[in-house]
Amino acid sequence: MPAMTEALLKVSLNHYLVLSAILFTLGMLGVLLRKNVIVILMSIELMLNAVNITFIAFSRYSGNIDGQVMVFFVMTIAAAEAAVGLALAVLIFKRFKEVNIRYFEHLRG
Amino acid sequence: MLELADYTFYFLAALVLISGIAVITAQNPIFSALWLALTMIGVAGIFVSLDAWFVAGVQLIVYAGAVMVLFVMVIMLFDLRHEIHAFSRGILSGFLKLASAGIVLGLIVGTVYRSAETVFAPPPVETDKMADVTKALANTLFTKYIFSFEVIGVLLLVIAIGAVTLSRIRGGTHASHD
Amino acid sequence: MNALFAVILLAIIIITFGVFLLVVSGRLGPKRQHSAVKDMPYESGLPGTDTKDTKVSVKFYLTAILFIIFDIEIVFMYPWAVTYLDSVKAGAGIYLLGAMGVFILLFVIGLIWEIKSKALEWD
Amino acid sequence: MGVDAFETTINVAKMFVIFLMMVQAVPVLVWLERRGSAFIQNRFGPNRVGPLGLMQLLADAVKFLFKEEFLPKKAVAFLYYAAPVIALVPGALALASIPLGPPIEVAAFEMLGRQMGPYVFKLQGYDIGIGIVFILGVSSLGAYGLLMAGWGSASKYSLLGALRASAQMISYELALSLSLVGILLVYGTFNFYEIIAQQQGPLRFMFWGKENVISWLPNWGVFFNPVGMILFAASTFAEANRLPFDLPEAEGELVAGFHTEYGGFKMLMFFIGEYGHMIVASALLATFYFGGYGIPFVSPANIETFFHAQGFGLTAASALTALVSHLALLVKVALFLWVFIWVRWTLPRFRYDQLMDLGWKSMLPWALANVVVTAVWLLVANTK
Repeated sequence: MPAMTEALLKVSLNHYLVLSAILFTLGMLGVLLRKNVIVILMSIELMLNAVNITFIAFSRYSGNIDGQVMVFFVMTIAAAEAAVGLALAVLIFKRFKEVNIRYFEHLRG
Repeated sequence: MLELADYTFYFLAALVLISGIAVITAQNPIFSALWLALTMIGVAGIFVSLDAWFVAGVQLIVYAGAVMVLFVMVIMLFDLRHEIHAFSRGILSGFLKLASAGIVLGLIVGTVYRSAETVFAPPPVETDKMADVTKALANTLFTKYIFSFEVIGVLLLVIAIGAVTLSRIRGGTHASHD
Repeated sequence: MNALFAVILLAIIIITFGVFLLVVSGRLGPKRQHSAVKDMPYESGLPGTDTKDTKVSVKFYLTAILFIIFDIEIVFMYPWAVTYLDSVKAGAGIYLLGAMGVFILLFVIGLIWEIKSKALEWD
Repeated sequence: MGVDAFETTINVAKMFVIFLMMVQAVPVLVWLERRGSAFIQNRFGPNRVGPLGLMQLLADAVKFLFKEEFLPKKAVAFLYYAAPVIALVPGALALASIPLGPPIEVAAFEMLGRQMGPYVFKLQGYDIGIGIVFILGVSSLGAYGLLMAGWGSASKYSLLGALRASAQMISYELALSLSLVGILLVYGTFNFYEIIAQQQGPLRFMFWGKENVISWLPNWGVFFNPVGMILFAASTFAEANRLPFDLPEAEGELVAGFHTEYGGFKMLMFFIGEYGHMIVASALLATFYFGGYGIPFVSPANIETFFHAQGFGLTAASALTALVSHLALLVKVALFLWVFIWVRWTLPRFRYDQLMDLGWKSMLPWALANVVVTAVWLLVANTK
């Protein structure tokens, strides 16, 4: 194996960042393309996870623990968001028997 | 020279990406949820490969164990077996969405490769030092971020009350009468 | 050998073993014979009705939501618990106890509210 | 690569051994359960096949193997078949991270003309610094097996059983993880080895900054955190879906709960997962509250010195120490497993609302009070 390829394959910070970028884009595509509210919520979780990978990777490579604390907080917020989001989705389903995102515009008042 | 840790990373990255793609392409939401659970487990593995053991454990407990179970339960409750309009339609808007996602990806990856030097990992943490990482995490959490920590407590209280209240709402302007 | 690799290896071993058992028991058994009655899901011998009509109490998902919230609060106690004894010995115990005391107070308020609002009532 | 082939081989072999240990323990446990039940109810139980009926389970396994495949109509085949495999995973992964004995030291030796060692082999699958957090995380994945089975088999009983089971599991997981905070406060570490090491010798505790010793009691966690022990034990019954908390498969109401539509080896795999839960719970109970692999008043170092004095070499003495300590753990685990079986015929099943009330309104507040009391007590005890 040429030394060049091997240097590229050796895992470094960049690998984690690129992985996180791809995962984030996947989440973004999910939000844009899907119509089911629950799947959209899941795609948001995907994006948050991608960000968490970045946090942890930077925390590891710079030797600073703050990134891990931040991930802790992000997880908390994500779980809270999922709880409320699913409660809303259940409400939507009770009224319209479907969880399509377009029914969310009726959620006024 | 590639080591075991490198192969482990590639295995986990493949796991995360494949299951991530499956999340957004699965027609049936329950498969989406199960694939997402697998993604979460893979991400926990990625955290471990970065020596963040405790955060990985929390990822398993909170994400894979709690949040995804909630998702799966809700989907089962609804019996969302057959979904006709899984994806939004429209060729132009679909193209635009794909293109914007591609641009975002390209921008991030381009920035990563143009700006960052290739940084290799500092030596990994020994097993018996792992407790120290958790303790350092705790010390940072309870000194530097103590205010955020208490605010999280308030937030969780609000969520607990809010979610229960939301699930109680019935009727309203668009209530179906059946 | 690092622990992460070991965990993945064990998981692969278990899954391989499970799939192997499935395949073997599928091969060894007698040939599958279909009949309308046999393929029906078991419903105590009564004629089966469509599963779409299964009504499931919304309590289940309410329990799951409350579980998420309390679970996170408990997870926050874990790093606190490991570092507490060290801090007590270093003389900072009061501070940590106070920090977690406020958090636990919020936890208790939430729990009392859920009990009072009958969100945990199963009848 | 710098990785020793011999060491790697042993470490990989350890995985297989630990997994096989769990799978092997299940027939023995099933036999114990049936004979024990029969003993408690004053009847015979399986006693025909082999001595004491010990071969009964082998016969059952062979019978299971030759069962006809069955898949209900409308079932989601992938989920239906994946669920029993997933059910195997959490128990085995958790068991492999519990130390089963002190590490074995192997002195340097020569093999095939090459100098090998010295090595230290730990008597566990992998040493994870965060021990208990890993186990909690892995066992919280147990809900997926149930939910997949319940959904995948497209049967009402299965779905209801799975939802009940997972709601019960997550409710009691709160009490379970909260009750462990107390013992973590006392020991201040996640690492199993350190927890076990702190439980050796006679009971030693601090009070007003002064150390007190009670020489006739072992230094076990149960004396520091009795309420936590009771809560932990009770919630493991619910986690393992055992009586009096076996609502998910309440025969009178739900036929067999989430595995109504399963038969043959697939059902046996659910059984293995369930008994794996019990084994892990017993091992954790022993590790946290009853000194783990430690023998009361005797430290592993003492045992090793004793074997040295008998004329054994380093490797042999170390291995014998590990064996003796492992037997101590085994006795404790067997005792707790017997309690699991015993309780089954002592307490009647709860009603579902009683079960949820117990979990949320009694055990959770008690566990919380336990945490607060332990924290305050530690503060008072260590202040001069």
